[in-house]
Amino acid sequence: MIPILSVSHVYCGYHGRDIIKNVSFTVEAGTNLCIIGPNGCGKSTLLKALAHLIPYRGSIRIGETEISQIQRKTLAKQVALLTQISSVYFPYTVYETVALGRYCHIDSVLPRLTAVDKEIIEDSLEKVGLQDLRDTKINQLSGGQLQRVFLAKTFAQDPKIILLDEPTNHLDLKYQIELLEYVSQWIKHKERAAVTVLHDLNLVQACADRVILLHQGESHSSGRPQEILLTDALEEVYKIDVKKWMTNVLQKWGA
Amino acid sequence: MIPILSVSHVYCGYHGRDIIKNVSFTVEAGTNLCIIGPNGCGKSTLLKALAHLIPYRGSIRIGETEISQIQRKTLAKQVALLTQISSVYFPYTVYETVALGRYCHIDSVLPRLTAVDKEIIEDSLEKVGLQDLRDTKINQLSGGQLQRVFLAKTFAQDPKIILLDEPTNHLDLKYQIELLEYVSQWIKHKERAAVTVLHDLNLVQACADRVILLHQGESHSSGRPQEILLTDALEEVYKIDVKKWMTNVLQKWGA
Amino acid sequence: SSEPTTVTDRMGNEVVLPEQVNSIISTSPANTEILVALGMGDKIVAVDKYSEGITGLNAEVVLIDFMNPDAETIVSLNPDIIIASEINTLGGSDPFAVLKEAGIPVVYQPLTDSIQGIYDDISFIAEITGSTEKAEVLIAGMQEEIAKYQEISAGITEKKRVYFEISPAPDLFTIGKGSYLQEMLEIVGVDNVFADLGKGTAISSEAVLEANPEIILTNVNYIDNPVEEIKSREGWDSITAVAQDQVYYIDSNTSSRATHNIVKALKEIAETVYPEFYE
Amino acid sequence: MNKRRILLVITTAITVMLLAVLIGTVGVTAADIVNIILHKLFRLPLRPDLQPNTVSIIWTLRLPRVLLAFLVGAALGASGTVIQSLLKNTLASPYTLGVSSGASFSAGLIIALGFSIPLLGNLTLPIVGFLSGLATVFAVIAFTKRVDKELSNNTIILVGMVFSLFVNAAYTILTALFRESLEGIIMWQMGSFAMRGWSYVRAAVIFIVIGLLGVIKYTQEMDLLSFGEDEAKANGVETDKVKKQLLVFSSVLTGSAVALSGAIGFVDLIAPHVARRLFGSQHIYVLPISAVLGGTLMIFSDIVARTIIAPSELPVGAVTALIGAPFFAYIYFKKSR
Amino acid sequence: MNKRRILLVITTAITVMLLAVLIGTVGVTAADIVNIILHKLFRLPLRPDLQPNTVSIIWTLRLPRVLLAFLVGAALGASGTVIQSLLKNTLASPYTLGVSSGASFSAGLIIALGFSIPLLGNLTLPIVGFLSGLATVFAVIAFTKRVDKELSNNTIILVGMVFSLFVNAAYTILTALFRESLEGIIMWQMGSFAMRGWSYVRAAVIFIVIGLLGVIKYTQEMDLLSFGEDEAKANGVETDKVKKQLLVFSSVLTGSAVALSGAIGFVDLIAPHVARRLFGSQHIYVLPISAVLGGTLMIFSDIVARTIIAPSELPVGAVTALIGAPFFAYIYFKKSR
Ligand SMILES: Nc1ncnc2c1ncn2[C@@H]1O[C@H](COP(=O)(O)OP(=O)(O)OP(=O)(O)O)[C@@H](O)[C@H]1O
Ligand SMILES: Nc1ncnc2c1ncn2[C@@H]1O[C@H](COP(=O)(O)OP(=O)(O)OP(=O)(O)O)[C@@H](O)[C@H]1O
Ligand SMILES: [Mg+2]
Ligand SMILES: [Mg+2]
Repeated sequence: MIPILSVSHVYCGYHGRDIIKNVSFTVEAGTNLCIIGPNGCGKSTLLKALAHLIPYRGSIRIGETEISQIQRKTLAKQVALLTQISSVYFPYTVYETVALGRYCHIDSVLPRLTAVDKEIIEDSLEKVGLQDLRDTKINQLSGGQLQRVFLAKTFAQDPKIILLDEPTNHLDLKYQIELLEYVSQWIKHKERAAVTVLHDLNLVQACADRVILLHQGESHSSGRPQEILLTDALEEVYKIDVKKWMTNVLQKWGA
Repeated sequence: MIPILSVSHVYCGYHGRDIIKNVSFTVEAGTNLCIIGPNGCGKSTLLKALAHLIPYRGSIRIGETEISQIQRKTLAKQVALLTQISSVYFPYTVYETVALGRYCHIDSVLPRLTAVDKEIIEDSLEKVGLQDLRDTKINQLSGGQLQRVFLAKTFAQDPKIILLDEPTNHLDLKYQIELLEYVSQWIKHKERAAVTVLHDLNLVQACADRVILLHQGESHSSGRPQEILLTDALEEVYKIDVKKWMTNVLQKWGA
Repeated sequence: SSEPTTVTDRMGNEVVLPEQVNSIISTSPANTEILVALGMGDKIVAVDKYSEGITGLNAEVVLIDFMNPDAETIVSLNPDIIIASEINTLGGSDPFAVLKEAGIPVVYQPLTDSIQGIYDDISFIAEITGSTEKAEVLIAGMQEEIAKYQEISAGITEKKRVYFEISPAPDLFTIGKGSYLQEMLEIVGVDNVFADLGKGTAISSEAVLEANPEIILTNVNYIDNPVEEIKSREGWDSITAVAQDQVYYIDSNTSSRATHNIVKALKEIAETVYPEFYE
Repeated sequence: MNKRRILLVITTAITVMLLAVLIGTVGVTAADIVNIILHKLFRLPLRPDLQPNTVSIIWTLRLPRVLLAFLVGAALGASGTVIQSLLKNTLASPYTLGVSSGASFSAGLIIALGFSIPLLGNLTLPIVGFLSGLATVFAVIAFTKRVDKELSNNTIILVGMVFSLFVNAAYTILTALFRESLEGIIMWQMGSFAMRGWSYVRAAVIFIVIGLLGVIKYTQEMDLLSFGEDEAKANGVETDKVKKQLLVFSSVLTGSAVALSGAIGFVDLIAPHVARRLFGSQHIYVLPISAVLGGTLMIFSDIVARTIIAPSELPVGAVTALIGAPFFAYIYFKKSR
Repeated sequence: MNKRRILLVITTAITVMLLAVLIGTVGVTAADIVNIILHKLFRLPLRPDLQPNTVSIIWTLRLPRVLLAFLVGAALGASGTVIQSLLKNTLASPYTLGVSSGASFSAGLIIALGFSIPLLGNLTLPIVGFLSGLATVFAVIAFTKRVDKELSNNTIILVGMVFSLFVNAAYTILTALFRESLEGIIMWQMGSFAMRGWSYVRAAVIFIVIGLLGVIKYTQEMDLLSFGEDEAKANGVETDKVKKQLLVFSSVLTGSAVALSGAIGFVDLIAPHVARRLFGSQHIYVLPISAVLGGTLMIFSDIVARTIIAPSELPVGAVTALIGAPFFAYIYFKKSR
């Protein structure tokens, strides 16, 4: 397969200090790449660079095009990002918020939604189970409900590549599972791919096609999930015996 | 054992609408009560009532005393709450932020820290692995680092009862495990207890002494972890076969 | 030599007068003009900045902005007395209280709104500066002049309807009853279209158009060409005065300062409005 | 429900506007007014019983006044909304960025020095005021850009505040030094629609329409920006460009309002809150509604300003707050009780 | 590092204060000043070559003036810090809550009507001004409480804004109606330390010390409140009580400052930012440092105000911003470049 996203020798960070150092990888269409790594290793920073929210050195290409050469509105049709921490200033309703995801597809200066737009919005709302809350103000939601609003907004953007920064935070078990299933199903469809940051390695097990383990801003190792999760890589980075802990806990279920 | 926290027939909510309806339970010293339930079922609302951040009807007692009768500063020595969503307005340093947890123990109007205070702060910083970042401004942290700052601040408060609203959000695996181990160890010591809201049922398996399953603001069922997690209760509330999903994943680790 | 005399100034403050008045500070142009007329010009050491240009002052007189005076300068000038004005006071409180603490007597003159008030101003200044005789002559001279105009105006039957402007567009201001200007207009037999309003009132353009005066007078001196400005106002061409080119400027200093010099303004107004009676 | 409310807002606006033309020192009937307008626009014959005075009053004084009041109010309402939601600060208004201090300073200078640029004549004051208001904002943007490439809100606010306080200080010193003109300057600043003829209305229409078009096209971007810069960028907003344009066009709006009628406050701060209260958060509603509400409040205030102590007038800037504050308190807190 | 900076700030403050006593129309030496002070305080003999004039100038005019300037500046700096961090808004200041409009309104009323309360004499204006400033804030708190039990920041800000605009409008109308007093009112509002004797200093010391003590005891609570109401409550802060007290005491500070010397701006908005820039976020540093910085800036501005165009003065309120703005720009953006 052709890579839909190619990242090569990327450096980026804040205030002139590099957080991400020399990271390279490719994402093929139809796959979900999971990025894992300890807190502060640079996962969110990397995603920000992929969405061109921060400047970077090196090359990040979608198909053949460097993302820094693409207009934001065009880029937004290709790449959507769910950020790790979101802020709410005005109390938009759930529907209004999700509808904003369609912005990059609307050509008129007025926010006029076409039938297609509306269908996609409905679809996104349904996927995260927010149909009943559509007219609720987003400042009156629970943590998980709000997270789902932003997820729906990201899906409504209908991009080729979806970047999810800890999407399962605040979600209850059902929505965690459904979300990852939806993402799996979503990427199978047409020319799409996902890059997902996750801390829950069970979820990684369940959804990743490939895994990159970041460590202090560098790519420690990468490969198929089993190659990363079942080797010593995790222990080297996290300094705990992950596998043992997992099997211990999971045995309690197996009773 | 004597209950350290007794909640009986509590109703509470927002703008005059009840979210939590007729919830009762007790927490014994030395135990960790986990509250689980779908998004929006009222977990955070319940914790807010337990910390007396919102008014409630019914009774919430610490030992013999109704919490609404206790001065906030006295209450803060007994109960600490980690909220689900935190906000940062001024860029305090990590150390300054954690030190604020000592407020309820400081009697002078000046923030003068005693040796004991300092020791406890150091201890809390160490527990969440933030010693090296002590002088970093909190607006320059990663999501997981920031979550750990607030965790350390909660621990620095050194209460009898610790209320943790999704404490493992944003944390990497290592800190998730360490945190829950620390909480387990912490509650064993002296007259202490924890009430923890978690979505990750594996973590619940690992750390809960008792579990309450909330459903639409009411207590659906409660008991020892196995009594809740391995019965049909989960399926009734979440409408998915949790156990099957878990064992599926397990197999991947067990390979 | 003798006991210090205490007077109560016209605003009710008790003031201990100095034995001799050899150096005076005046804080308003009206007071300055009166002082000069009473022969005190060479004793004035400092005046407010609006008094600049009044003839009869020393060349080296210090100009001070009395809305924002530097107290240290005032003290260091060693004045025997300060003749201040109500305009300097803020709400009954005594703005120059610290100067009194520093040993300088301060008297306040109230804002004058009648011709009688001008007489009283002159008399009081004369009293504290010891020039009562000169004051009597000055006042008598004024009364004589005024009587002259009253006599002539008694014979005017068709009184001209006049609008007297003291502040230009867009914030029109005029005068009415309770002001010495209104008294002056009455003396020369002018019918002020806004006579019933207070002594200084904002007025809307619509109201002037509706009143439709025959003559417009203005004593505005701080814009380039006040007469032309009035004539060029949109819509004002329907006013008789403008249509018939009856808009005139009246000297600002003589008409806006409450001093003996108002008789000059009186003359100017009378001759402008009723040229036929003063040939 | 939104539709009914929109209708209500528009009906109120039209009613107040009609009222404003009817009410004044000289009583006229609606028929008179129609007759005068037709006469002036299409040379239809004037009814003989209409005094030329009355015609002048209606056509030269009252009509342009009402239109100007509406335009200025609308400009302030709209630009207040833009700045408030752009900077995410309840207390922010175009004045925070120095538009009004810039305009006031140069207006003060003109009034104090009493000069006028021959070609501009009557419009010297508004045009120079407008340009200096705009210049101040450009200076703020340029300086912000220099110290903070991201053009972040907090920096804009701080720089704007410092610049505007600085220019305001210069203005204060001016008024202190040129005290003969103090009254004129202060009265100008208090705001008034008195004695502004058709030339002002023409100037207002041009600038305010440009300004309104400049901001109305970015309602979606404002929605997105309210979720944060990063979020907006990720959704396809060229935040830098959009922010700069919104700052500039809202300054055009406020700048022309201030230049034409003085530094009238209140509307810019309050109209957006009322509009949000009534119509939710979406800027496609909030922005135009703020404009209409601002215009309506301004006309209404002007009616009061010029009739309540007739034949004098009150400064309309003060009346706006005096009437608007209780109205605001009612709307805004009705439901919270 | 903090210690060195504290030392620097304090040394600067003392230096500026000494300079202020030395500089003026009449030149004196430090020795003269010491002699005069000792004479006045301890009845030590005066050197015979000292003119009684000079003694008057130093003791009755210059000393109280410098002290008053420092106290007022400190009050504004401290209360600005409190309100800004309490309401979490860069643009918030005690003026936002109506302190100054309340004070200005009643000051305007007194000036316009020209009355004075016999017992208070000279201090009628400051005392009534102070009380009305405070009354406005109490009204804001009471109304906020009525519509929003939580006393949430946004409601406080909105209510404060509306009240203060309302009162300000009343004040504007006053100035428009009593145009003879306009100059006096405006000049009062621009702020000045001229002609304020020891009676003002005594009043200032009492109220400003009370105010400072009232706010300084809540530095930890302010730290906690900056993380949000809920967070602060959970940590043991009686947020309601603390917020109310902080609002009241900071209004005491601003109220006395405004009452004693007019509505001087800038310091309240800028001192906190500079203090934060230099000393981080903890209020135990930020609050006192803001006060000292505010006081220092005020003395320095007053030196300029009274010397630059002697024998007249500039309004100190304007000078403050004129000097302070470039200073702020330098401090604040030095590092960002
Ligand atoms: N401030 C608020 N005002 C009104 N309703 C609210 C508010 N906060 C929460 N709610 C509503 O109360 C219900 C319970 O919210 P709560 O935050 O307690 O849920 P939760 O169980 O913690 O959910 P999550 O797992 O998503 O955190 C939700 O339906 C939510 O919409
Ligand atoms: N705005 C910022 N300014 C300066 N440094 C920052 C900023 N944001 C993050 N950092 C630093 O960059 C590093 C990487 O942060 P990043 O948010 O990418 O981590 P992460 O891998 O996403 O961690 P987490 O799992 O906690 O979300 C951290 O050490 C953090 O302290
Ligand atoms: Mg992250
Ligand atoms: Mg929750």
